[in-house]
Amino acid sequence: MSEESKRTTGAQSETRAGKFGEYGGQYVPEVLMPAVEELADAYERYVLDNEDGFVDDFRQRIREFGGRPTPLSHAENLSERYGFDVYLKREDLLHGGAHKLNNALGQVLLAKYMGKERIVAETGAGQHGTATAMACAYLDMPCEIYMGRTDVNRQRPNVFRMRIHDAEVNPVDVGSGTLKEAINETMRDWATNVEDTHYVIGSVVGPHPFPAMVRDFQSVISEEMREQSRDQLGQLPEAVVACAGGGSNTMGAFASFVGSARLAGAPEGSQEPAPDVDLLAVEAGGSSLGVDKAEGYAPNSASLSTGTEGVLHGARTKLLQTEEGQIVESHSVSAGLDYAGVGPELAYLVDEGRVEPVNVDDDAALEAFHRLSREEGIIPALESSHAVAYLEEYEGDGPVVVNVSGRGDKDLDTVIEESAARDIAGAPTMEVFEE
Amino acid sequence: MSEESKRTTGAQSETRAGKFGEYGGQYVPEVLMPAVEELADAYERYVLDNEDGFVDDFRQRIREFGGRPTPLSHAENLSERYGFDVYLKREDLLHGGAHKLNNALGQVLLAKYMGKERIVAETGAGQHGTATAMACAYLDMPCEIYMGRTDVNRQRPNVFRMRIHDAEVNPVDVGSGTLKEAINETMRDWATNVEDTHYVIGSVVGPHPFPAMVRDFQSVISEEMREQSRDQLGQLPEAVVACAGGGSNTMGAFASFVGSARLAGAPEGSQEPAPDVDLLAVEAGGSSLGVDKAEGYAPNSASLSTGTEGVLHGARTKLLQTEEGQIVESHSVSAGLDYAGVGPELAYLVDEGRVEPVNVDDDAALEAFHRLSREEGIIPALESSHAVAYLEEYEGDGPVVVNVSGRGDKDLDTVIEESAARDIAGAPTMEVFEE
Amino acid sequence: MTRSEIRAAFDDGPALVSYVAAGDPSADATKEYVEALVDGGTDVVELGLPFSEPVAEGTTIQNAIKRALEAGMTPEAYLDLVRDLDVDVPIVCMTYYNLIYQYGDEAGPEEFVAAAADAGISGFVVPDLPVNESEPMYEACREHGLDLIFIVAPTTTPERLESMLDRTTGFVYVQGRLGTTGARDEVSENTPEALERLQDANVPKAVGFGISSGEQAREVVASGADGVIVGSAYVDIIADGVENDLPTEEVADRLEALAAELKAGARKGLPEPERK
Amino acid sequence: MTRSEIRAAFDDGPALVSYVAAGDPSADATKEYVEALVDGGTDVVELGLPFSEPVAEGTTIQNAIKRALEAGMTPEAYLDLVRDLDVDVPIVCMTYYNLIYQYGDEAGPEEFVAAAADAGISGFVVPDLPVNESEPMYEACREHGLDLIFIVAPTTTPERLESMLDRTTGFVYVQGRLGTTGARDEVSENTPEALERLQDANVPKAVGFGISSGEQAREVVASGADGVIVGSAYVDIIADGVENDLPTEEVADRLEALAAELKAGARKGLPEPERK
Ligand SMILES: Cc1ncc(COP(=O)(O)O)c(C=O)c1O
Ligand SMILES: Cc1ncc(COP(=O)(O)O)c(C=O)c1O
Repeated sequence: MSEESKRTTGAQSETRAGKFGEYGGQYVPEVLMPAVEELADAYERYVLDNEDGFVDDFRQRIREFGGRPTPLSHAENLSERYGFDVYLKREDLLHGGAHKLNNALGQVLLAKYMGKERIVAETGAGQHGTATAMACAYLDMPCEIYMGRTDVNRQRPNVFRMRIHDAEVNPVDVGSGTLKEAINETMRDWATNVEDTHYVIGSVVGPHPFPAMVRDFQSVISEEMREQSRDQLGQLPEAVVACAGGGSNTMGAFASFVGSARLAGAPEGSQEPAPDVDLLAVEAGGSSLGVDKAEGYAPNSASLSTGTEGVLHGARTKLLQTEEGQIVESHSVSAGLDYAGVGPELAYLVDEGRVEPVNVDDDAALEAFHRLSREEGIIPALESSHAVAYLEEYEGDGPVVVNVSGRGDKDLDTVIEESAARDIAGAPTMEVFEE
Repeated sequence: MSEESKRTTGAQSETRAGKFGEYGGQYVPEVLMPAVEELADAYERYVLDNEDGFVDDFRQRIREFGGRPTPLSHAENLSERYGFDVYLKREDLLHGGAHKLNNALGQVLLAKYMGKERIVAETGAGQHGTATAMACAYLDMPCEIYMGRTDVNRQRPNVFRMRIHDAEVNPVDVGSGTLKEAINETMRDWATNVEDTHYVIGSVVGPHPFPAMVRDFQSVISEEMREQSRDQLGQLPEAVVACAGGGSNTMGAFASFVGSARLAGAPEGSQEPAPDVDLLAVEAGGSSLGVDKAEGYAPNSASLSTGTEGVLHGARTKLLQTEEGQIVESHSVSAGLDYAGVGPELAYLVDEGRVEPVNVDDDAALEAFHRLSREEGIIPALESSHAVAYLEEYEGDGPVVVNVSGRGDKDLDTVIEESAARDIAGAPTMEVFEE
Repeated sequence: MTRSEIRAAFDDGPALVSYVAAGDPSADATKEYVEALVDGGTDVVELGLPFSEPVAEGTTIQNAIKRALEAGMTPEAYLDLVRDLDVDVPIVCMTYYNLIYQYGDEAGPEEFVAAAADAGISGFVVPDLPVNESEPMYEACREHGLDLIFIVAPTTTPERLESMLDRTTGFVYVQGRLGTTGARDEVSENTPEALERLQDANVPKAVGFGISSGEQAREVVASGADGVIVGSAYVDIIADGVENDLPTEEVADRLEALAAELKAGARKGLPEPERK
Repeated sequence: MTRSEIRAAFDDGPALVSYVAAGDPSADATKEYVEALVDGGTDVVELGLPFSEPVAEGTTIQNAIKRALEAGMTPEAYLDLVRDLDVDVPIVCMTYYNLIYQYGDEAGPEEFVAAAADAGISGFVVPDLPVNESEPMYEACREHGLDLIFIVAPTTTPERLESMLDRTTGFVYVQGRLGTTGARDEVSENTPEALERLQDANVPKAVGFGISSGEQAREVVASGADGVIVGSAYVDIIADGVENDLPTEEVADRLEALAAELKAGARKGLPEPERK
């Protein structure tokens, strides 16, 4: 592609509107383009410029309904284990049990401001679907969630939750019946109902303005991290560690340090770049790295570490794909990280050297799940367990802030089963049931 | 019993140390009395007088680990429905998903200050056991939880959570294998290991100082309610509504308004009696009121409304019992309310007319579960659903604060099953699974 | 009987205090069992009135209580049973406070204590009524001439001990170990120590919690006890009878034999010169 | 062929643009099907290169793509198939941008466009490449003399329409309705309106999305279209063949017959005097 002139838009990584270097863009069917443009316009007006007090409204609701700020907890036992101070950013305490609500509430509220009358969203493990259903119930918006048939069957509690919040759940029967297919199907619904419908995408992926907008809604995480670090640590952390699936908790945890957060109303200085803070994006190493090109299968979801540039779901980014460009099935023990793409801004920040991509495998994540539960009394989501696991390899002096993007109640069955099958160190026995 | 002179100890309802009028006391085996006295002493020194900065430590930990303050959310859609303002105190957002951690963390921390080396606790539905296991993992204390065999089998996810936090779970095989038996068995363990062990009781029940101490740890709820009411409502609420099982979330929500909260370090004025605020304790009406004396069975758990005075689990209080004094099996669709006793202070406050006991039945609670989930995007615990249900009957002008004592994720299976069996209005279909 | 009778039961060398739960597995059986225990040498009968929440009991007695409740034992039936007993040793009622408190028309211990006295009960052991809460019960017992027997635990502080001894008549129930009732194979190491701190008390001291054999009874008496209290070891025999559907008589014989063994053991615990 | 050839295909009365997915259910079958479609009167072949994430397609074509991928269709095999086709109508490659972008050693559209031109492709339809992102693709097409065909949607704004028409050669793909591809029973009410706003464009206008019968083709042409684009209706026939294991020839015959019906219908849509 021809060299493009880099224009600064105020954000550090958005080199021109909708682009992060060569990443990003708006690769969607024409039928959606006007909606995407309308949304980009609404994003600028409401989210960046606080038109009609939108951001004030969002900030108040995410505080009073969502429970922000989430605490920054000192992990005393882990700190002792590692010899450096570990702090946990507690997105597991956000309403719904994960960082997902920051984005879902932001987008559903924005859709209301835009006069939309219906919400659609995709979901994989069900976390984003649940958060969206929750926000829609709260804001009184009709809501339909697409979810692969396989996921519907293996994530029943989240399906229950969505239904209990009165969202329609539409099982997607094609393909492997997981996240990728759900996204495709939601795009199709949006293309059909684009005039009155807003598509609440679940991570910093998709066409512009989604990656920037989702980042901004999630940037409340790092905005708080900075303030809390100042108050509790007396300094900025040496490093921030977050898991990366699509990358929304990741960008949420990094944005203020990168200097790319643009949500209106941030405390002074909190959106200035903080180049001394190391930013570590922990991907799912699955069972091993690389892509089986012949089989079109990747036993991991490490698109930042091992993916190649390509176009998927509306944006140019790093992808797990065959040499020909077919998207492969990714794999991780953690459903929420199991995605072949990643947010374009992260891809850019990795190329620029600002974010370091690392990964831990399934077993290490399971061990970390048990370690945090046992030593700190916090059951992390399997996604977040990847970030926690990376502490075992971290070599700095701290303090380190780990983003605990969600709670692991949803993962209990999987963890118990997988821990037994893999003989994971530190997993408790469950013989209490043997009677 | 002979009339006793009422001595004021600073609290409004504690008429002499350990007594609320004629309720309360210390009806425990002699082997436990020294421990109970030691605890009463520690309670006065640490909790009331902040010795060694205990309360500062507690307050910091419940904030940074637990996620306090929990928000007070304006329920816009319910307010519209009822024509008065409804606010929800969001204990569902506390770490662990219920108010239980306030108490568990307080007691485990106190045990540490007291030099105890081992924690035991009973649990029914598993909420208190989970909170205790969590607090023990965090504070690095060995922990054993007693749980009836029936409850172990029907509350598997909570058993998993306790085990994941590295607590031992001891199934109790006697009797009906539920909460009552678990309490009895924990008392026995305590009686055996009383020298190095602290028993973390799960509600405002048991011998003095438990009712007062648990109330004080939970009083952070009403302390915050008062501050948040001032900031968000500009006034105190007309009424505070909370469900009552043992009554810990209830006393937590009422204590500051009663004027009986005594936790050190409260903001000025926040422990002064506020006699204008109506306090409504919503009990589980089950399927109908009353006690089947012949069968020794109560189809409800409405001990405040319908119970009679007696002695159970260390305290004199209101009980569901036969005329002879045998404790009956209570019943509620909500496991956490399913207890034949209630905290002695509540019994006293009801007799004094300060707290009004009301009740709603199983069906009304299930309907409220769906209503709050659908209209406000918050899935309440079935226990809390009782408090929410009472809004349908409330006749004042508001504003009303409802204590949402916990989240309902744990209740999804029960609610779906029961809603289908009873044909509950407003319950969603689950046909998404029918393929 | 009067309270002096409980105390008097200790006059004649080391006393055997034997517990069974009333109504386990039926009132009729209990009558036979109690009589057998007395035949075996029991000096004081401790007859349990079953309460639904027996927090001070171990599994053995919990199960006994469950059987008794299922068989329909009630406070009224209990009093009938007591009236019906054909024994000439004092009978102590062991139960939990709520049953005492609820009995009759008015809340409080007064009515049950009166009824119990009338039926022939000589005293009470109420495990969940520590001395601090015992005032009304103590008064009622005094009024009706009954002993209120307190349990002294290994954890009991000197101050508590003093206030208990102030109110003690009949005998002192020395809890031999931490925890709950239940038969054990060995006598607690702490028994001598527990007895030692009671040496100035001028009431008989009986040790319970875990004693199940003549040898243990001997040891306990050798340590200075004036009596041994045995419960779970009998209840094990009754449970075995229920499980194997044994005739009441056979069970009664075994109970009598055990009582005799215990009584003999207790006697052996006395220093030679004192044995009778 | 050159781009004028796509446009030229519209010169001769209303054009029939026929889509099938390459490799569904095999490359050999596709060859026969394409030839049958041309025999039936197809003026432009739109040959789908299957991509794993076909977001613009309805269920019918999604399933076709799945069959083609499972049968091993790849970009190389696609180009071989194109080279192999024995038809004298222009062939348009319909695919998603990532396959174009990945082809060859260097990222970017250049290499695939060159290879496609070499194999005999005359133009591209890339549903996920809106005009805003089309610069590099447009340049590559221009360099190799290929048409880049844009889709005009019902939602397309006047400004967007203008920038599309600026780059349009070959024909304009008029999306007849919101949503994705898929055969429908009725022509969208919005078709006349959609065509009206294109009346000043000096390129042919072909309408697609939902057309499945001669009658619908007539209606569309009567509304002012210069051509009709049909895909799912053919794919339904192919799917039926796969399901019922029909011989390739029989399927080909049915495709030819449908093409003929569509073509005849399209002609009937012309005002009488213009019919040939
Ligand atoms: C708790 C949690 N963390 C992380 C993720 C990964 O998403 P993202 O990388 O967009 O934060 C998910 C997705 O479901 C999640 O549920
Ligand atoms: C969420 C919740 N609310 C209420 C209760 C009832 O307990 P309490 O009355 O002590 O608050 C429980 C008990 O498990 C509970 O889990």
